Parts: sequence; structure tokens; C-alpha cells
Amino acid sequence: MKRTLSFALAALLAVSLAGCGQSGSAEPAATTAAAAQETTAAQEQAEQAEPEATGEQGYREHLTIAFESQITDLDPQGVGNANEIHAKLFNMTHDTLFNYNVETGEIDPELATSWEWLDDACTQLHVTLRDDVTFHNGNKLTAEDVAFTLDRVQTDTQITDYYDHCEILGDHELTIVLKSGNVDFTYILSRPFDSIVNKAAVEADPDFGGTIGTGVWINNLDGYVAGDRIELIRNDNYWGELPPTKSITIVHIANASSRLMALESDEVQLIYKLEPTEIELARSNPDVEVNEFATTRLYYFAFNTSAGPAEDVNLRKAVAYAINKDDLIAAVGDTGAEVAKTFYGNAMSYYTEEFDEDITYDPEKAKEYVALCGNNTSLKLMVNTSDNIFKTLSEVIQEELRQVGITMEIEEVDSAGISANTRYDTATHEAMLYSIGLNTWDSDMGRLFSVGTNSNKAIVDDSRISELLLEGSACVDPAERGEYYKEIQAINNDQCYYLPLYYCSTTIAYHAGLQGITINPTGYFDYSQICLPE
Amino acid sequence: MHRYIIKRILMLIPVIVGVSLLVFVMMDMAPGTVVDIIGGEMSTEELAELNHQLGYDRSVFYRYFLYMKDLLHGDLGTSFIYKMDVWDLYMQRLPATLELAGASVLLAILLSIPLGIKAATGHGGLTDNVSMVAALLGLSMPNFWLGMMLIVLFSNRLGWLPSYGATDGIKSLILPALTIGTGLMATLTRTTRSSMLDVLRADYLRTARSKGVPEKKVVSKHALKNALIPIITIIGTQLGNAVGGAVVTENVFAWPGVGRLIIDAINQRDTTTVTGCIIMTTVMICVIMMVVDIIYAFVDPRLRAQYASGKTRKRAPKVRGGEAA
Amino acid sequence: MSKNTESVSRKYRKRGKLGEIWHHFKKNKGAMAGLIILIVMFAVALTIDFWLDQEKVIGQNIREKLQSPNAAHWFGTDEMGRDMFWRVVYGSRYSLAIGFVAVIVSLIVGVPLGAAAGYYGGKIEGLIMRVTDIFSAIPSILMGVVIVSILGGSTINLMIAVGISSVPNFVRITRAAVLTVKNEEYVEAARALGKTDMYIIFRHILPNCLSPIIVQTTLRVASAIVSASSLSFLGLGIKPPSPEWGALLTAGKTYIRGYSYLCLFPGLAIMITVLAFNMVGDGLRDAMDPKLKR
Amino acid sequence: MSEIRPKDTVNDDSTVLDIQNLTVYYELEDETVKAVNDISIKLGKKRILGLVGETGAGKTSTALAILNLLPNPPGVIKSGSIHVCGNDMLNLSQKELEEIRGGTVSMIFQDPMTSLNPVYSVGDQIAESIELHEKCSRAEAWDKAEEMLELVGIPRERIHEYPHQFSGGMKQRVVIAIALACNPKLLLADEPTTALDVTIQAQVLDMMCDLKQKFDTAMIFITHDLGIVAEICDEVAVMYAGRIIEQGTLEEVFNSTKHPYTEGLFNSLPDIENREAELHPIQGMMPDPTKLPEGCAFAPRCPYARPECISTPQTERSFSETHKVLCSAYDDPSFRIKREER
Repeated sequence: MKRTLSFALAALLAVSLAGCGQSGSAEPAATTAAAAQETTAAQEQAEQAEPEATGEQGYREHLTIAFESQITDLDPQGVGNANEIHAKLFNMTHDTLFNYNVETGEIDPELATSWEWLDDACTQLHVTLRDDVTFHNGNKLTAEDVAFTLDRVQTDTQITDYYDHCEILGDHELTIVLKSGNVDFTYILSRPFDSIVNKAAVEADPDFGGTIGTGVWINNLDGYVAGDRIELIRNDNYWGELPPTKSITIVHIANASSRLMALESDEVQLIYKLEPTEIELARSNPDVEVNEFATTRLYYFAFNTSAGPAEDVNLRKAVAYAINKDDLIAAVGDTGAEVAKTFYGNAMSYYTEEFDEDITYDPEKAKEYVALCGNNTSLKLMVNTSDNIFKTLSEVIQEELRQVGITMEIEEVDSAGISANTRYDTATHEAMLYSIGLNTWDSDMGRLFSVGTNSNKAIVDDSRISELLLEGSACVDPAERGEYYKEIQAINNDQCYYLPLYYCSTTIAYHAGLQGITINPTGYFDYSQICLPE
Repeated sequence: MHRYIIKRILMLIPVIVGVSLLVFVMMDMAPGTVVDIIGGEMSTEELAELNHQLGYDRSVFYRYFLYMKDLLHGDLGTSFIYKMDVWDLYMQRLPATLELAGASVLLAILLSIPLGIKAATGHGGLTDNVSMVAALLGLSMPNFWLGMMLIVLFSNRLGWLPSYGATDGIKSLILPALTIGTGLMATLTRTTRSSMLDVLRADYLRTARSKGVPEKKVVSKHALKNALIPIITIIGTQLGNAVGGAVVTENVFAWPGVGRLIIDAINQRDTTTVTGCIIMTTVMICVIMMVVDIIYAFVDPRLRAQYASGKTRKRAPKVRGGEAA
Repeated sequence: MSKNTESVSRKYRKRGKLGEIWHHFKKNKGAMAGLIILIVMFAVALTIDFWLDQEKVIGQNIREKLQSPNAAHWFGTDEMGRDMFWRVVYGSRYSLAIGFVAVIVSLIVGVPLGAAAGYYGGKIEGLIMRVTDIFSAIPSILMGVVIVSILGGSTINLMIAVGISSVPNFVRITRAAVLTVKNEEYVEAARALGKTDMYIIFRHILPNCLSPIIVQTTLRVASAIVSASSLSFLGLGIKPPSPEWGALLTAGKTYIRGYSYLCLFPGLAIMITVLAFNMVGDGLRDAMDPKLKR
Repeated sequence: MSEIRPKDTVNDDSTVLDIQNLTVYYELEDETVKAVNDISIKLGKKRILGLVGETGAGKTSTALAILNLLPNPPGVIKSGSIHVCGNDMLNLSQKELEEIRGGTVSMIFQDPMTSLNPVYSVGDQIAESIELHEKCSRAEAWDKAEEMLELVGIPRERIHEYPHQFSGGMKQRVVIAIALACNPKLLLADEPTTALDVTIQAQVLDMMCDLKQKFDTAMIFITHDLGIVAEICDEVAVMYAGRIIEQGTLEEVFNSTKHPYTEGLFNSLPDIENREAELHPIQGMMPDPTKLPEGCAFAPRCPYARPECISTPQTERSFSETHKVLCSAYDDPSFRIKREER
């Protein structure tokens, strides 16, 4: 049933970055197949070089990673932590049933050894678990824990919209029953937020029981300072491969420049997200390796299509034609970014060139549409102040719209403010800039259109799109699904609910020689195997 | 003294009630609630459910009432963001805050008081002029800017000191302590100087000199002890401010202190955390002020007499000299 | 010395109060330097729209971005290729305006409250002072953060936030000053003549409390500028593309590793302005209070 | 006014205080206050000199100059010499000065309210002086301090109390105890009773006289109260605008007043015996000490003044070995002031 992955995705593959420091790191590691091969080769090298628990090569015992935002919750199913940052932690401390293989785009076994859909409509998933897995507290992993975990998910529409219940067939065997079919459900379950927790532990300690997982790393709660630092200790009883590193500290350094400085002074060994302007600087430092790669995080401009001036499709189109996406990327300085024509970047399947020329930068055309708007030519743009990129984008867009005769006022609010003002049922914004971390599976962009949810920032209630989304999820035939998703793209380009701007690239930088990072364009990196030879 | 302390503590209660109400109301006025932060992609129904769970479907006063009921039992509430007791959260951050506050105040005391005395006794001289210009500069520097510049210089360009966090013991304390300490030092030097200048003209110093007390002792014994009250006041206030969290500096240095916690909590509309931390800060400041008052009593027998009669100090002794922002 | 004050008081009669203050003020070199800096800044801030092309300040030129200071761009250029020198110069408008308006806000709120508390005493005083205590129990920067969160980020709101958070200061200072003059004979006399409280407060009491208030005002403008830039720094600032100094610093901090000049100059600008205000404030204080004359 | 009778002149060779041509200026930024102008005083053992004059006449400056304690800046001793028991006060090292202050000379200041350090107990302040000068242990010093306290009429139990616990008169007693603690040869009493109310004034004065007898101290008694002078002083010096305009034994100055200003002072006293009598205050004000005339500073107010008084420098005129007057009116041998004619 699985699709082939596009070539570009292969380029972003999991990298074990041992060798590429000498040659590869000076170039954007991004987008060619050659680069992909090189990194894969490097990975193989690294694997060969890795000594099997002998002391031939020394490794640093302790590593520190700096995150750009704070981790507020150590529990994978905690409310409100379904984001990249938390994903990175859960990848280290917990395991999921399935592993999404970035290279192949397929689902690999993790805690589940085998699985199959019991019906064509994809509503019953039979799963067999490993029988050699123990939690950090010593309890064995059983089907009970899996059922408990899935039952625990309360506030994640991707699960709750589909998941019904589990039938436990044995200690290590169960069937997951869905309310309606979803081909992508195994993919969804590969997200770190659906990591399996221990039923007994959670029931004994509802506050921190969820921090106990089966992963390589154990949360050391004594060293935990909420929002600031997390101490991890290696789980020597781990069922899989163990890294030579003994302990890891994760700290929160909000400012990108500070992160880089901390890396350069070897206070931390791995950072995520460099300021675009500082990438060259970092590269010029021989002690630092930098890797830049494309992601599936989409920056978009959303209109409030349910009320206000942007109800007028002409205004929306005028804005769409007035925006020069290349300029935006240049202003942000994100050299690895890729212009988004629709929700499917060329890193994803169902990307077609069909829509490439649909909406392009064309001020004249924009002015024509402005003429159709009458007096309705002013727009308030709500911008999240907590991210500089939004500020920059808004400034450039403001200028571009001014050129075609649209006055745009920028309204700065903080994260809570923007959420509160753009709730589906009580939205007050006229337009906003936002970003969404899309997953690589096809149905994921449905989040943008899901009626009644907070991720629907354009407040779209388009019955045709909803219908197409449902049909797409339940459709096993790739070609047919492709048609559904193509139609959704066409509708959006016609109606301009959302203006996809670009897919950002991102960077990690690390102490030269650091190995074992598994990159994922979704940002759900796996750092659990990192180590630094000395 | 006991009566005085009890009175002081009783006076704290209305302040706590008022402060927590103020925080609740203000946080309620800010757009969005904690539900908006944690309910990123939830559906309308799920949001409604969460709103109900956390009491956001009722008025702010209802939530305040519930909070106060818990507070009566000594419970500072639970953070919806960090999923922890606010007390535990606060206690996680307090050591770093105290460390930083203590270090910067100590730095200021060790440098500023001798310098201020020197400036006052050599009034109009070189030390006086140089230290006053330096103090004015220190007072005028936005400390986040100073912090950033210090990081660039000492940790990036020179690589001597760590740039973030509280991980490296004394070494990581130096830069943030210096950042906060600069403003403190400036204020304290100015206060010491002007207080000493006031005292140095006092008649009783003339009396002391006429007794043949050596000039050094006139300054260190007779003048200093009298000049101490405003100095102690400033130290107490500054320590109080620092314990409340040197918000900006903590931000610059990614210092795991209370101030950064409160800012993060405000941004995430974590009302219980904000309220709890501010209540704790108020209590801490009250304790510091109580200690300051007790020190006053040691320094000045007149105040000792006042406390003994159970009266609280009416006003802080007059303080001159600019205050750091 | 007694002779000192004697001759000083003689001079008072000769020159009049303002003249006396000016006489002392102008002898203070630091204060004069501060005053000159401020006058220049004001002149620039008020007239800049007439002689500077706005385009220089907000016009983007991506090709010239992030240039280090050079002959063409004295302070370098920012991430959008805008000339930092002109942005910093233009930013004086915002920072001065914020400083002043914020302090005016706190004056308007704080002085009447403080005067009422000091004049009436009793329950009114108790109430006002308790509320002041409560407000000042919240560190002012946090207060600012909350207020900006409530009102949303804009220049006006920043001014209000900074202003409100320094109200307790003015309440305290005014009250203390009022308490010292409240029982003076001329106030008693006015009361005996049956003047209204309002009349007495505004006509007799406040004019005699002016010096501490004026001094505090000058010093507060300085700290308001710092507070505002701190708030900006915490990301609660002014709308783009306004080159307010705090906003420039915030933008610059993202580039501090490689382009620290982006932070250096706005920071220096803040420092010099605040320094000037502090020097003038110190000078005024010394000049207004002859017994404190150093 | 109480009866004036000549006191027995103790003729002792040893001069305790010898001031020659002392001039003290306060040099302010833009002007100079000429506080003391060319004065000379000589004082023998056990003698009491009353230094009389209006506020601002330079009395306190003179006293401070003796201790070399003028606030500097702005106070400067421009010229002259001061010897106390043979020590050249103006040329001693700081250490020697400190030994003399409080030991050989001590001073009682005008305002007892501010003269005591509020943060130390009175015992501490008395004992400090003793400890410094008598080279004794702390305990001995405190014993002595207790004695001193008792001597000035304060119960010794109060030694641990602080200044704020004493009344004004009590404080002045403490100040006196401090000054007398080390049996000084010379005591400078700067209006020690002015701040006190009349009944206490009398007590304190009595006490000081007793103490003087006990310790054989010479004293400069600064006051503007002529009654007190008459009661306790042996010699009198009258100061006006920084100059001593008349100087002599008590008898000479009181009974054969020569200077018009001194006369003015007497005239402005109320006459207890004749309540109906009008007061005759001196007209006008003290001149601006920054702008003293070349000649007589009193001339503008002087009923006998002639035009040249104000422009020509005055010369000293001796009427006896001890009685000296600074008034050029006596160039005219027939000149008599009214008081003398009476």
C-alpha cells in the first residue's frame, strides 16, 4: 500500500554525521541526491567504525543539547505538548509502536514487531508487540499499556477522531479498533506523542508516571527544572542498541545567537536552529559542524474567511498576487527555504507541478483585483511577536501590499493572544501569519481545513474539502487518493483561503565529530544515539 | 520584637490577598488563557471541555475564590503548563535566583561601600569624581544590553566564561552577577556617598574629632554606623528586587531563576504559576525587609526602642540617590 | 556652615527662585553636558521629519544587508539593509516620546493620589497606600509585561504600561512631600480662611512639593526609557518598522554573535540618553535643594 | 544686672593659650567669608575668658581654629599662630593633634541635641575619649566614664543608655562629661547653655564652675549672654565681624566700657530694676562678612561714627596692660562714649 518517496525526501535522510564534517558540512546538505548518497555513505562508515562496547575509542560521557524553546511536560500524552520540541524529548525517553523510516517513507517495527489491517476499510489494526521490553521502572511492556496509552489520548484530534477502543488479545497482542477508516493511522501512531507509557506507573503517580517510558534515556527527575533543564541517564536495560554516551542534559536557550555562542565555547554540543545570517559564521568555525536541510514546516498567510474584509475573495486574491515569495525568503535569509505553491512541498508525495504557475507574483494582476474590492482595501494582520520571522515577513508583506494599494496594519500579539483571537468559533482576526509543522503523510494537511478545530486558522468551512478529506483518508488506492488531494489544492488556489508561503529550512549545528543524529524533515529528530568521540 | 514581627506578618496578609486578586484580574484581562496555549489544535468541543475543567467558563472571581480556598490550606495551586505544583516549581527556581541575588548584592557591598566612603571623605577629589561618573554610567546602562555585551566579550570573543545557565558553579555566576551588580553598585556607591556626606557634616563627628578620635576611626566608627541606615535600606530593596527575579538578566543568560519562570508563565497565561510565584516573592521580600528592620535595630538604638514598643517603622528612612530600574 | 546658608539665602532674595536654581544648575558641568545632549536630541527628534527622507529609515535594501560600520553606513546596516545610523537617530523620537509620555501618565495618576493620601490622611491614606503597596509588590517589569499583554503591543500601550508601573513611586514621593508641608503655617492659614481642600492642595501644597516631584520626574524619564526598552527586549514592543531603540536591540540580539554592532549602537544611544537625564536630574536636585548642595 | 566685682587675678606664668594674629576665611566658590580677622588672645591657667558677640561674629570659628578643626574646605586659616600649652596647633602632625584634642584641649559644642552620636551609648562616647588619651584598658575607661557621669549629675546606671533617652539638659551634661573626661588644660565652651532652658542653664553653669575649680581648667566661654559672662568670667573679649573690638578683664570691660559696640550691647539689655526703661537695640545689621570694609565694620551702625571710620583701618589702643580697644574715635583724646559719661 505504500507509496514511493520523492527524491528530495531521500536527500534529507537520516544522517549519522560522522564523516561528512570534513567535506560535506561546508555546503548546504540539502537538496541533491548526491548529497544524500554521501551522507548515507557516511552513516555506513560510522556504523562500521562504531566499536562494540570496547574501549578502543573514547567517547564523551556527558553531552548537553540546547533547545530553542522550553519543554514544559515530560509526559508524551500531556495536554498541549504536541510539538517538535517535545517530540525530540519523547524520541529519547519513550518508544512508539511504529517507527517512521525517513529514508524509505515506510513504517518500520519499533515496539510492534508486526501488524496488519484486518479489513479493507482500514478500521481494525492487529498489532503484535515485542516481548522483551521493560519500562524504566522495571515493569514489562504489555498490550494493556498500549491500550491504556491510546485511551489516555484526550485532546489530539488526529487520534480521537478515529480511535475507538482496543481489544486485548494477549500479553503482547491486541487489535486497535477505529471509528472510521484511516490508512495513515500507523503513521499517526509513529508520532512521538503516541509513545507508550506504563499503566501501573501512571496510575500510581498521575503527575509524573507518564515520564516513565521504554526509551534509551531515563528522565532523572531530581535534575529536572521545569522549563529550563532536563537530565537524562542512559537506560542500560534498553531493548535495542545503546549509545556510548552516559548522560545527556537538555537545556533551554531561547536566543539563537546565544545558542551558537554556547556551542562555540563547548558549553553545549548540539543546537537546533541557527539564525540564517549566522550560518556562514558558524561554518567558518572548525570546531562546529553545520547541517542545513529542508523541512515540512510551512509558513503561511491565512485570511479569516468567515468575517471581516477578507470575506471578499477579490481582496484575498489581490494579496495572493501581490506577495513575492522569493523576496520573503530572501528577507528572512533562509537560503534553504523552498517556495510553497500548495500544501504539498516537493518533499512530499502528491506534489505536482500542475499548480506551479497558478498563483505567482504579479502586482498588475493584484491591482486589478484591488480595483474589484472597492473601498475594502485595508487589512489588519495579526502577528505573533514571539517569533522574529513573523515580524520580518509581516514587514515585507506590508511593504509589498502598499505597492499595490492595500493598507495593511500589523497587530502584534503574543502566542496566547494569537491563539485566543483565532479560535475557530470566536475568531476576531482579519488575517494572520502562522506556520504549521506538517507531517509527511498525505492526509496531514487536512488539519488546516478541519472544521471546528483550532488549526483551521482561515476558519474555512468548505463542505467539498471536508468531504474530499474523509474520502482520502479511507482510500487505499494511491492514485485515487491523489485525485482527491489534488482537488483540495485546486479549491484553495481558487479561493485563496490560505496562501502557502514557503517551507523553511532549518539547521542543526554541533560539536565537530558528533554522531548519531537522525534527522526528520518534520523536526521530530531522534537524538537518542548521539555520541561524541574524543 | 516578637510583637513587631507578628504585626509585620499580619500586615502581609492583606497584601497577599490584594496582590493575588490583582494578578488574577489582570491575567484575565489579557487576551487568551492557558487553554489557548495548551489547546493548540484542539477542536471546539475539546476546548470547551478543557475550559470547563480549568474553570475558564466561570468568572475570574470564581476562580480566584477557588484559588484562595486552596491557598488557605497552604496550596499554591498547580501549573497547567508545567503540570506541577507551583510550590515545587518555585522551589526549583529559587536556589538559582538566590544565588544570583546574593552574589550581585555581595559584589555591590564589597565594592560600593568602600568606594562610596572614599568618594565622600575625599569629596571633590579624583576618586570622588571618577567613581561618581562611573556610577552614573553604570546607572544608565540598560542591564540586558550590558549582559549581551559581556557575553560577546567574555564568553564569545575571549572564551573565558560560560554564556548561559547556572551549570558551571562560580564561573557561570560571574557574568550575570556582574550584569545585575553594575546597576546595584552604581546605586549603592551613590547612596553610600551621599549618606556619608550627610553624616560627615554632622555635629557629632566634630565632637568625635574634638575628642581626638583619629580621622580613620571617625569615619569608620562614628560616621559609617550613622550612614548605614539608607545603605541598608538600599541593599534590602535591591535584594528584594533581585529575589523577585532579575527578569531581563535571567533572560539574557538563560538563568533558571524565578523571574524567567514568571515571564514564561505570563506569556503562557499560567495564572496559578504567576500568582503563586508573586505571592512567594512578596513573602520573600517581606522576610528580607524584616531582616533589614532587625538590622536597623542593631544599628540604630532609636529604632530599637520603636520596635520594642511594638510600633512598626513608619517609613523607610529617606534615601537619596537614583534607583536602578 | 551657618555663614554659608546665610549668604545663600541672601542670594535667593536677589535672584528669585528660578534664577537661583539656574545659577546653581549651570555651575554643574555634568548637568550642563546632559542638558546640552538633551536639547540636541530634542531638536533632532522634533525636526527630523522635515529634513530626513523617511525612506532612509524604513526603506529596505536587501542587497546591502548586514554591512559592518563603514563610511557610507556609519553604524552599519541591519538585516534588511536599512542604515542603522539613521534608524538610531530616528529612534530618538520614540524613546524620548515613550519616556515622557510614560512619566506624564504616572504623574497624572500618581501625584493626585499621593497628594490626597498625604493631605487627607486617615482612611483615604490607608486605602491609597495599601493599594500602592499591592501594586508595588509586583516587580515593575512584570507589571509592564502583563499590561502590555493585556493591551497588546503598540507604542501607546508601551507608554501606558511603563507609566502605570511607575505610579507607586510618584504616589509615595508626593505623599511624603505633602506630609512635610501639610502642617506649615501658610496651609493652616489658608484652611483658617475657609479655602476648599482642592484650592489648598493645588494652590498651596503642590507648588511647595514641586522640587522632589520634578527631580523624580527627570530621573523617571530615564528609567522609563530603560524599562520600555527592556519590555521591547522581552518581545513586547513596538510595531515594526518603527526603529525604537529597544526594538532595534531586540532585532539585533538575534545577530549578536556575528553582528554585535547591531546591538552596540542602539544600546549606546539608550545609555547616553539615560545618562543625560540622570545628569540633569542630579543637577536639578542639587540646585533645587540648597541644603543638599555639595 | 548682678554686681561686678574684681576677681582675684591669679598671676600664673604659664600661658595656656596664645593666639597671635589669627585670620580665618571661608573660601566659597565665588566669594570669601572673612570670618576671623587678625585676632590675638592670650589666656593664663585657670582663667576664664568670655568671648562675646552676635551670631556670626566669628566666635565659633575662633574656637574651632584653636582645635585646628575648621571644616576644610571651605575654612582656611590664612595667617596667625595658635599655641596651646606651648604646642603650635597649626604645625602639628595629625597624630599629635589628635593627642592634644580631647586631652589638653577639649570643646563643648553649642547644640547638645546634635553633638552626641545617636548610635553609641553615652558611656561609649565618654569612655572613648578616656581610652584614647589615658592609655588605659577599656574597663578602666568605663569606670572612669561612670565617675564622670556621676560628676555631672547623672546616675551611673544610665551609662548604657543612648542619647535619645536623655533630655536636652542631660545631654549637655554628657557633652560636658566628655569634654572634661581627660582633665583638659583648656576647655572651649561654645554657648553651652544657649540651647537649654533657664533653670537648667543655671544648673549647668554652676556645675561648670565647680568643675573648673576641681580641675584647674582654663576656659574660653563663648556666649552672647552678658549676664553669664559677668557671673563666671575673669576676662572678656568682644567680637564684631571677625575682630576683637574690645578686650580686657571683666572689670575693665564691664565697668569702663570703651567701644561703642560694647556699649550698644549693654544698652540692649533689659534693665530688671527699671522695667519702664526703654530698650536701646543697636540699629542695623551685621555687615556682609564677604564684603567687610577697610576700616571699622561697625561704623555703619555706630552712633559716633565719622566718615573716615569706615575707610581707614583701625588701630589698637591700650587703656591698661590688659584693656585694649579697636576704635579710632579715641584718636581724639576727648572722646568718651555715653556710658562712660553716665
